[in-house]
Parts: sequence; structure tokens; C-alpha cells
Amino acid sequence: MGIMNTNRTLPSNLMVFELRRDLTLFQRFRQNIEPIMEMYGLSEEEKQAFRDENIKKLSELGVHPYFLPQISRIFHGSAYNHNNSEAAQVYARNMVDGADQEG
Amino acid sequence: MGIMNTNRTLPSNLMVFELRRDLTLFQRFRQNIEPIMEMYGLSEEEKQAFRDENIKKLSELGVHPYFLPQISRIFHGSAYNHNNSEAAQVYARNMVDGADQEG
Amino acid sequence: MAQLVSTIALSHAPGLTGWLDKAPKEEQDSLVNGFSELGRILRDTRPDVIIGVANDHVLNLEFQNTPDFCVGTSDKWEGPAEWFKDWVAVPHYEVAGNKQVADTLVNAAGREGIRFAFRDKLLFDDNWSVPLYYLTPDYDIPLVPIHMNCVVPPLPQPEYCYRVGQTIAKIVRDELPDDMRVAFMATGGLSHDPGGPKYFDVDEKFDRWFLGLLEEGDPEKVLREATIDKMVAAGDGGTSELLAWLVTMGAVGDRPAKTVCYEPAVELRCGMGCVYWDMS
Amino acid sequence: MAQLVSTIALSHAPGLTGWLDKAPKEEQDSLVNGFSELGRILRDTRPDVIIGVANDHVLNLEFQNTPDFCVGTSDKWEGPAEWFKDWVAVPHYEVAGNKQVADTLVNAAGREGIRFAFRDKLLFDDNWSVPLYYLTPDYDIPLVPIHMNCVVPPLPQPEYCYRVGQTIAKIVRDELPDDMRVAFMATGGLSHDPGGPKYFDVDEKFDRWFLGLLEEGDPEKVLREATIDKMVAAGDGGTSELLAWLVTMGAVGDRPAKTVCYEPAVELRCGMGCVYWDMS
Ligand SMILES: [Fe+3]
Ligand SMILES: [Fe+3]
Repeated sequence: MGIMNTNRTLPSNLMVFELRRDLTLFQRFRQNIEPIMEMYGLSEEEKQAFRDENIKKLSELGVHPYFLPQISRIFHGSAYNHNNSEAAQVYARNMVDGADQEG
Repeated sequence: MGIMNTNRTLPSNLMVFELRRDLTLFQRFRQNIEPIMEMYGLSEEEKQAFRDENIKKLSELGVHPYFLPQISRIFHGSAYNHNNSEAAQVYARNMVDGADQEG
Repeated sequence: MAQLVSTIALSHAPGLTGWLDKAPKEEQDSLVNGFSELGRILRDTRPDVIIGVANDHVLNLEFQNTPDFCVGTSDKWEGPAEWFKDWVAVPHYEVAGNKQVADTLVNAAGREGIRFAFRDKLLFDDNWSVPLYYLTPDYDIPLVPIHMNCVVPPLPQPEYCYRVGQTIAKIVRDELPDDMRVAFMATGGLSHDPGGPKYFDVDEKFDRWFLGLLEEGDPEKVLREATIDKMVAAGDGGTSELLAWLVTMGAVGDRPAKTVCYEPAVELRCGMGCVYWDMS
Repeated sequence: MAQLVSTIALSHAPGLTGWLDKAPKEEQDSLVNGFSELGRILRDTRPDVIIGVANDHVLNLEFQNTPDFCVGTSDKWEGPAEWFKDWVAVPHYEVAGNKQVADTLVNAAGREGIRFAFRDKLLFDDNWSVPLYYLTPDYDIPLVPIHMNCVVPPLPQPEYCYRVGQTIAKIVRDELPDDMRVAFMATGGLSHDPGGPKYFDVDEKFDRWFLGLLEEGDPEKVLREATIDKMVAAGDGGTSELLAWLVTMGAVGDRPAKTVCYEPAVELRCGMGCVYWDMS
């Protein structure tokens, strides 16, 4: 994975890009992710990864690395984002621990 | 002049760019150029050049060369655009004869 | 691996469809016959898709953020765009795209250090409308259009255009579906000067020199000699559309081009011609 | 001719404002003191405008058409953008821009073969919000923001970034208004890995090596040794933000950088530091 493996044409990347720029869209997404994922044409694989908050899977599909901790913040909030915050811990369980298990 | 002297930030360039892409805007422009020029923030110098159909002046201000014959077509039509068509002749009087006089 | 079955380059200026009758009869015949012949050469190779590269006439690629190349990722295209309809004067047409091929080009080129912008909406003017009218009158071969910047400074350099063509050929070979038959087409040029003082001139000497250069089949010599400065000198506003031809040359390497037709069509305000490379 | 009176580079990661209290007290003091000192150094040179260059965190520059560099042409900016407010945790601020300087950069760079995209709307996240909070707490120096692409492949190469900095310095010298005093600021880095497995690590060894390299004042060596590969190895997702520092280095040439502070701030998930070059 990593920035060099970003899939620039992946629908998830456009969706996350716009979510952080459009608070109305973001709030609709927070209420119900399904219609927004449909609107952006995500594949079933991408959709399931969002439903599961499976950040590692999204990484493997080519979501831009920078978006991965942001996705945990979309679901768990951005304020006071220290290492023990919920958003950072969700990220850690998905990506760092997961990476360790494979490594 | 020429393509290398295009002023990419010139308001006229954005206006002409969008005129050819948006037929509603184009028709409004054909009816009254003033509010459209105002909307795009053209300088007084640019506005006067459009009022006078002074294509040579627009060229000097940094309008993209490709737009110059298109501006004559915006005012005089695009159909059957041969060398003796009105659009081509307006262009010729502005740019080619004018260039000869200076050259 | 897919196969590059056909590589061609041709003019696209609107006089070919918009006011062809104003050219001398022998020029009309030469160009219509030549372009029709090029269409036969293309169709005889039975391509499943045409990857096309052509100048964007500052119609889609904004001054605010002009990319070197922009790949069209839609499965469906149409043309000509409204404002260009009566100028180009060909009937409205629809032609399929190929999103899978387009997406592959974008991501695979990125891995090779080549940045392709992409979008699923592109307005077509003469850049595709004129070539398709002559080459594929049934509009039955899917097109992946690549709009490039040939006219807004700074321009992509000839060496870079050549490398882009090499990269596209590599992607065709290594990444597109097995057994896919791919045609590669450049449109634009030859000498013309929309927006400049040579608007009503054609630089026949330059055009014949450029075609002769491609016929030698020596890419290093082409890149050394066919500079942007020379193109601009032969017609500032449009001749640099030949950068698209250098892209296709990157795909064919040292094969010599074969000229099908050429006419210095002053009444059409453009040096007009077409070439192909034998890919067999 | 205008004058480049100040050139600085500094980290911008949000831990500096968002959860600074989680870092050890001595790290907090070192960073706050260092960044405040850098602010004094900057303000003492009385700049009329700051030209800033920083990574766009894929917030403004779309995947569909990522430019290398995008100049902000508005006369008025504000931040932080809504979605980043509680993350960055600095008060809402407004700061003037300078459209005249921005337009000049765009068109003059184009003539030098450097393509700057431009736009009058840019969302600011930590890239400007964190530096301005420490450097110009009164938000009283106009900013021309240049968002660059450090994280979407393909990246601009170090040599190109350096050349961009040289070009900006030349434009300042040759094209900006007489007597204008210009500061040049890069923000981003040092080692960090947002979105990668080293998210909770800092590569102190890399950071100290990189700062030492800038202190040598040998641009050729920097360009030879500070490769994108090395940056990516030190933290894939973010370390290549240091490409912005190479832009400023292009403006200063062989002057040695002076490090004001550095801390491997693991709790802030980023190697944090700042440098300046003496332009007197
Ligand atoms: Fe053309
Ligand atoms: Fe950053």
C-alpha cells in the first residue's frame, strides 16, 4: 500500500474527497452512508469495507493513505485527536495491529 | 503576441472559455454583453475592446490566440466559416491587415 | 497482453467538413480519398478500441489548471458540442467509450511517473468530430479520448510526449485485457495559425519537411529537429498540435511513417494530411 | 525589483495546536519557544507579503486533475476549513492575500516553463492554520498560498521543486513591485506517516540527517541525497511534504539553513521542527 498505490479513479476516493469539503454531504453521510455510497458508485467491495469500517481493506483497494485516518475521524470525531482518542485507536486496531499480524 | 503570451489569469479568457461551453450564457451574451463582462470582472480596457470588437487589442491584452477567431464567430456566426465569411473577414481586418500595417 | 494493431495520425481542422467545397477540386479529392483510405487501413486492423490523443482547443481544459493530458473515462461520448455544430457541420453522433481502458491508462501511467488527468465529461469539437466522420462513419469503434494541451504555455515538451506514447504502448502491452486489439490515433496539425497573423496561410515547406522526417523512422532525429519553436514558427496558434503526433511516434518507435495524403489547403486554413505506421 | 527578505521552513502537523498537552513538557516548551522565535525572525524582516508553499492534503487538488502547484489568487483568505476546525483547534482567522502577486507568479512562471495552476478559493487545514497561529498571531501579513502536490503520484521531483523555488525567487526579483519585501515560507514534514503503518512513529534519525543536510548549504548534495524514496521510507504518507522545503531551498541557493528547533514528537505523530536561512 502507500501513496504510490493510490487508485485515483476509485469512487471511494472521490467520495471521501468531497465529504470533507461539503458539510451538508458529510452530515447526510453520518446519518446514512448507503445513499451517499450509491451516489458515488462505490463497488460492493468498497461499500462493505465502509460498513465494516475496515480501513485496512480500503487501503488495499487503493484509497489514498491520507484519507484512512480521516475515515476513522469521519466516524469517530476529530477533536483532541491524540493517540488514545477513539479515532486514533480505531485506526491503530485496523492498520498498525493488522500490519503487525501480517508482518 | 501568440500562444506564449497568453495571460492565463485575464478575466476575458475565463469568460470566453465559458461562453463556448454554456449556450445559455452565450445567448445572454449575444443579447447584452455588458452584464456578462461585469460578472467576469473584466477591466474597462477589456470591456471596451469587446464593445469595439477590437480583436487586435484583445490579443495584446493576452487573450488566448485560439479565442480570437472564435470571438469573431461569437459576434458573426460560425456556419460555413470560409475565408470570405463575415467572421473570417472581421478577423482579417483586425489581425492580418492590422499586422501588415504595423509590419 | 493486448495488441497495438494500428497507429495513425491525421489533421482535424474543420474546413474538411465545414467548407470543403471552397478548396480546389483536386485538393478536395485528394483529401477525401486519402482520409477514406486511412479509414480503411484503420478498420482493416479490426480494433476493439481506439485510443485517441488530440489537442484540447481550450474547450475543456481550464486555464486555471491545465493538465498535459486528460483521459476521458466515460463509456459513452457524443459530438459535436453545441457551439461547434454549425462550424464543424457534421451530423450529431454518439460513440462508445471504454471506462476500463481509460481507468487503466490513468493508474498505470501514474505508476510510470506520467500524470494523466481524467474526467467523464468532455466536449468534442473538430478534434474528434472531423476524424471520426471520415475514418469510422458508422461510429462503431469505441474511443478513449485523451485531450492534451498543445496551446497553453507551458507546453509538454516533445521528449515528454514521446515518452507518454511509449508508456501508453507499454500499458497496452502489459495491462490491457488479453486479445484486445487497440488502435492508437493522433489528430491535429499540420501547419495552421488560428488566432495569429498567418491565419490565412499554410506553411507547405514545413509540412513536407515534417512528413519527410516521420518517413525516415528515426525518433531521435525527430525529437532533435521537430522542436516546439519550429512548430510555432510555422503557425503559432495550431501547428504545435503536432505534439500529438509525437505521442503516437513514441508508441511506434523507429518504424517509418507512410504518408497517405497531403495538401496545403489554404482555403481550409490548414496544412492537411494523414499518415500511418505499419504495425504488422 | 522586490526583495526576498526572509526564507523559512517549518512543520505544520495539527498536534502542535490540537493536542500539544499530550507531549512531554520539555518537548512542548522547545517547540512553542522555537516556533515563536521563528515568528520573531520572520516579523523582524518586515515582509509585505508571505509567499507560502505547502502540501495540499488532498483537500483542494482533485485526483481528477492534480497539478504540481496551485497558486491562491484571492485577496482574502480564512481558516481553518469547517471539517478541520475541531481537529486543528485554532480560532477562526482571516488573513489578506495578494492577487497581484499571485497573478504575476502564475503568468511569469508560465513564461519560464513552470506551470502553476491557480484559483481564488482554497480550503485551509493545518497546512497554514498551524504555522500562522505561531508565526503571525495577529494575522497581519498577507499570504499568497501555493498548494502543492506532495502525496498523489506522480510527485514533482526534487530537482523540479528546486527549480520552482529558483523561478519564484527570480520572479520576486524581476517582476514584483519595487521595494516590496517578500518572505518565502515552506510548511510540512518532517517524518510522519498519516495513513501508513508508522502512523504512531517518528523517524528521528532521518529528521536529524535531513536537517543536518540543509545546514551544510550544498543544494547539489541535498538534491542528490534527499530523494523521494528516502522520504517515503521515513514515513510514506507525509514525509514527502519536505518537497516544499526543497522549493524554498531553490530560492536560497547555497546558503546554509539554521535549525531553530527540532523534536521527535511521537505523541504529536510527527517529527517537528523549523529552520530559517539568513537572507541579509
Ligand atoms: Fe486543432
Ligand atoms: Fe501535512
